[in-house]
Amino acid sequence: MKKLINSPATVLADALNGVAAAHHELAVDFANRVVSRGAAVKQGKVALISGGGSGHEPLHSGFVGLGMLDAACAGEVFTSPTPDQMLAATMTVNAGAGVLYIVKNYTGDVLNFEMAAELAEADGVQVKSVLVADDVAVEDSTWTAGRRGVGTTVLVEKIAGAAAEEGRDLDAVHALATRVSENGRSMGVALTSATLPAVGKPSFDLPEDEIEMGVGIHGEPGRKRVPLRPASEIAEELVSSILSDHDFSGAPVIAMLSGLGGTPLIELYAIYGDVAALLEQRGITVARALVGDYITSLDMAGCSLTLLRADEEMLRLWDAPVSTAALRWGA
Amino acid sequence: MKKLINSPATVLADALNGVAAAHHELAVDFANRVVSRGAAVKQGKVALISGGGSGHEPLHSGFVGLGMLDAACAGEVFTSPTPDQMLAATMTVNAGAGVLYIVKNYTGDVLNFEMAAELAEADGVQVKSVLVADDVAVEDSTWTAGRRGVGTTVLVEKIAGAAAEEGRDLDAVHALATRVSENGRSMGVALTSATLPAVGKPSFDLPEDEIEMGVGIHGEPGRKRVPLRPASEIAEELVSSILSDHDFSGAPVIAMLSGLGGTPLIELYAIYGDVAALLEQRGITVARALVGDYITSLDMAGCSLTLLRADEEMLRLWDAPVSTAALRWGA
Amino acid sequence: MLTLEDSRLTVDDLIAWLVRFDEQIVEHAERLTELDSAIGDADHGTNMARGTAAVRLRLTEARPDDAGAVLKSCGMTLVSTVGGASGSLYGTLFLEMAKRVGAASELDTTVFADAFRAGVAGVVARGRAEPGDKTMIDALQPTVDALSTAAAGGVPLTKSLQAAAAAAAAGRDATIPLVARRGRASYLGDRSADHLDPGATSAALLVQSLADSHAERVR
Amino acid sequence: MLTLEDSRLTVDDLIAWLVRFDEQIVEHAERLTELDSAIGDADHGTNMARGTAAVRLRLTEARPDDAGAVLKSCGMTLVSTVGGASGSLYGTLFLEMAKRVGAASELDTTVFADAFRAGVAGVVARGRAEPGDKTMIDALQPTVDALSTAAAGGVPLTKSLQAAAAAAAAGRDATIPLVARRGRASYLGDRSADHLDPGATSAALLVQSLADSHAERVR
Ligand SMILES: Nc1ncnc2c1ncn2[C@@H]1O[C@H](COP(=O)(O)OP(=O)(O)O)[C@@H](O)[C@H]1O
Ligand SMILES: Nc1ncnc2c1ncn2[C@@H]1O[C@H](COP(=O)(O)OP(=O)(O)O)[C@@H](O)[C@H]1O
Ligand SMILES: [Mg+2]
Ligand SMILES: [Mg+2]
Ligand SMILES: [Mg+2]
Ligand SMILES: [Mg+2]
Repeated sequence: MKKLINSPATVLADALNGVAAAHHELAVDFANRVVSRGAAVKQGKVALISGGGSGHEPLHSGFVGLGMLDAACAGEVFTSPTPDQMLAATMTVNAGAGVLYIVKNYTGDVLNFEMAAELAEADGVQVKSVLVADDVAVEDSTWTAGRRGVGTTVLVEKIAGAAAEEGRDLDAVHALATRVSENGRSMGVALTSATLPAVGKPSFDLPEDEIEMGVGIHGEPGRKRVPLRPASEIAEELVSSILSDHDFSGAPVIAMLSGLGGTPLIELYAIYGDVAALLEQRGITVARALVGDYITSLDMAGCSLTLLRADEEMLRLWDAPVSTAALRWGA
Repeated sequence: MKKLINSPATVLADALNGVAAAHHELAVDFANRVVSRGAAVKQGKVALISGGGSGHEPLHSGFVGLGMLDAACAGEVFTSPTPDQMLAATMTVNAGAGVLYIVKNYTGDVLNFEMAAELAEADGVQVKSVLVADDVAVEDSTWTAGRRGVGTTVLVEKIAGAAAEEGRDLDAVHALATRVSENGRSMGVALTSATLPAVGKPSFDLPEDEIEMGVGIHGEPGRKRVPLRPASEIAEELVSSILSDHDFSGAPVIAMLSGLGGTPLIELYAIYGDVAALLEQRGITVARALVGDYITSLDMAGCSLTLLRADEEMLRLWDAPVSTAALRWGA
Repeated sequence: MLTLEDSRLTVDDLIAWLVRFDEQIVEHAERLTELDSAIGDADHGTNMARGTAAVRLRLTEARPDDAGAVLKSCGMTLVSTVGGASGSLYGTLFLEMAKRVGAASELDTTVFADAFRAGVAGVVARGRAEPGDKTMIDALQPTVDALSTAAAGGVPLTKSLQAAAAAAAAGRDATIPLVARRGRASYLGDRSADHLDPGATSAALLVQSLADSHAERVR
Repeated sequence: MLTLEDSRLTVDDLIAWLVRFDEQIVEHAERLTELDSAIGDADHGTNMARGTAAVRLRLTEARPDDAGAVLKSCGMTLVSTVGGASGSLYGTLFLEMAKRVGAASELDTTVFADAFRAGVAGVVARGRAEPGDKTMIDALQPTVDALSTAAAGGVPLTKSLQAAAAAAAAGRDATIPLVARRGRASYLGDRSADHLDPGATSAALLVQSLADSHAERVR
């Protein structure tokens, strides 16, 4: 395993050090592994907190700042953070108007955020949670843990963050976040496996001529393993899987094509060209697009596509100023 | 070779397609492989053009926009663009106040930009060039091609871009760009080799337990091959190589820690923490920091560190609004 | 070593259990992670080892005064150090047990069986898994049943715990053919079959650790 | 095949040369890229192949009227399609040759030797490399010298070109021990020694292509 780390045991602490060193505008609570805005909380603003296992950077700490999250809790690599971390974050950023937890749908995240909400409410803080479960690669069923939460999380954080910044109340921000979550869909493809620092070898074997369609962001196996193929055919599979799952017609769409960590930008643009062409062919209007590393899976090569069926309000909030380490405009 | 591309022959065209699709605010001249600002040229503004081989994205097309470049010429992968491309870019963005070429010091880039300048001047356009040759891994000598141009290029593009936006004339922008270029130093380290699409296999063999210190961005071998080591020791080598080459004391420093394409953000932050600590130990003040993929080498794993000995004017221009695909703030 | 009475678990017995559990987790961490890499995200061993080491450290630094305090300290520590699904679930197991035993200084078979039942009920309430969903519940529920049967039959504690460990192991092995319906493995659908569940495996270690540590102490 | 007079290069001879050069580059592209991957950036074969294919296409689509036009078309095409160091340098070689021969329709040994000298002088002026710097100059300069000697000695063209090709090949081989002082290989310092220079290798192919294509045409 070749990584720019000091040791598997310290990778998270080391990365938080780097975040603190690079971004003086952020506050890093090393004991609780919470990254929050350095500026004083704005009284009366709904606070947004997200978090999850590490290894998906810039998610979530890269999205802390004006117009997006108030705090992010970093778990160990691919492991949900704990309720104490979430509670510490809650106490740090609560500004009296309640707190929204943005939770990716993994059992660990769900349970830990649930415990945190119970603890926070016992301490008199009003908490609501929005669950993101947008991965179309997974069958949706009430008999299972449901779908994984992936790329739509970034869009929820941005749009709900802008709404909170405008001064909307917890119910309104929660309702909007839920609407975004319900209208976003994602699907990923892996060309290689990720290697967890603590494991030291790839989580799964993927032969030189095969790819994993519908992979999760923790190296969870996908829908199927298929022979390596041109970007246009991969794009076709991603696009059609998403479009057959939700109606994206007649509305402005926000598209995000995220790298998984080990794939360079030139390839992301190469496949995005095909994605855009396919969407256009099917009469779908991409109103806003993001191409880059936004939700990753350590050093995995591959990408994920996220589409959000947006509306004018979401677009306006999307365009609102944001100033975070990984997403910045208008501010 | 596993890449999200359609074929080695089309990778550049495919990527340009994606850039055009994702960034409607940019204009893409597919025939000439020139990416320029979509907005009409601002008469009287000095125009900035850069370019180079592809495979280093977001360099250069990701830096086209308000406050930075006016146009970028994309060569084939790792191959300098040609004079016609540069001439086409020149004619597209020239606004009557002259054009600055920002050239990384590689023979191919230097010669092709030289030919372009001759052609442009024959057509009555005033051209000046600034050469970036900041890679301390390479011995500097007038008897060789000199040092490679790497990360400082990004800083020259940002700072000179802001100066041009302020309305300074070609001589002033050129003088400033030269000052930035002369005060920047970089050094890189590779954990793995890049794989060129047209070659299909890694450019060099790097055993599982060795790294290449001082590698170039085209997979040029570095200073030495050493055993894999913790991030802190790699940081020490990068920092001390740079500091022993130029005086960074007593001035504000702009630091950029760029991934090489195959290394995820969590690792970049992990090593940046060590870099920042080392700089602080040596009394060097990092006034601004960038951590992420800014100048890459296809899918190579590793990073490069760039330090610029700045001054108040450079910092002010650094902070000026910029709105490009890969660098965006204040606008 | 003292020969202790084989009818109740003292504070030291509970601590010995959790120390043994840590040893077992350390010994099997790589295997647990391997199991998790097949149908999960390759962190179960690392997660558990981080947690049990913290539990052990906490309990040996300052010995709690009563059984409830041991279990609560363990539960809180697991919740705040393990993370993931298993952290909140194992944490809940111990926190619910602690609630049930309160300030008792010793637990007899009946009280322990009852507390364990409450703990597992807490895990079910939190995780919403049923037996057969291919989770730790598949090892924990048989443990509850074995303990209750033993308590009702007046079986000595050592034997009760051995029966419980055997039941947990059988429950663990029975997860192999199952298709996961909870947790990360459920994303795999049918492909989750033919694999041992990592959480059921660590749960079997938990029960075996108690049976073994207690057997050693009364020997 | 016509038997042509062995004293001059016609427009068709020049075109045949460049077609042959393209064939040779295609055949050796992988090898050129391999050489470049050892001391450069692994693109010389790809670069040259892109360029010579374009030259061939352009020349066969519309046959230029005179020697200068052939050489100019070739030079412009190489400049605008090859990129990298070799694009501007090979481009310059042909553009400078074109300037020298102007609208001539045929080139005898002396004129060709003189034009080639001018071309190589252009390459030196642009690239600032000297013989011994481990570049294409190391194959091109011996070619100039061999052609001049042959022209002065009145050697028939075929033989002159064969002597030139042999000189280019020797110059190419002589790059092996050299330490590069120009181009990308210079970044390697001493480690550039013990490798054949890719540009010198393609330059030797250029001269060999002329010798061979001409020998075939007069045969
Ligand atoms: N809803 C649930 N109820 C009970 N046990 C569960 C549930 N979800 C997961 N588990 C258990 O947790 C184990 C995985 O734990 P771990 O790998 O540490 O957490 P994560 O799945 O968050 O990575 C599974 O093998 C399973 O036994
Ligand atoms: N300054 C120079 N003068 C003459 N030839 C040069 C010079 N620099 C490089 N070359 C030649 O160019 C060859 C490399 O060409 P190529 O790989 O196509 O371009 P690049 O080095 O830009 O990738 C070298 O092997 C060398 O022979
Ligand atoms: Mg996990
Ligand atoms: Mg090149
Ligand atoms: Mg797991
Ligand atoms: Mg080359």
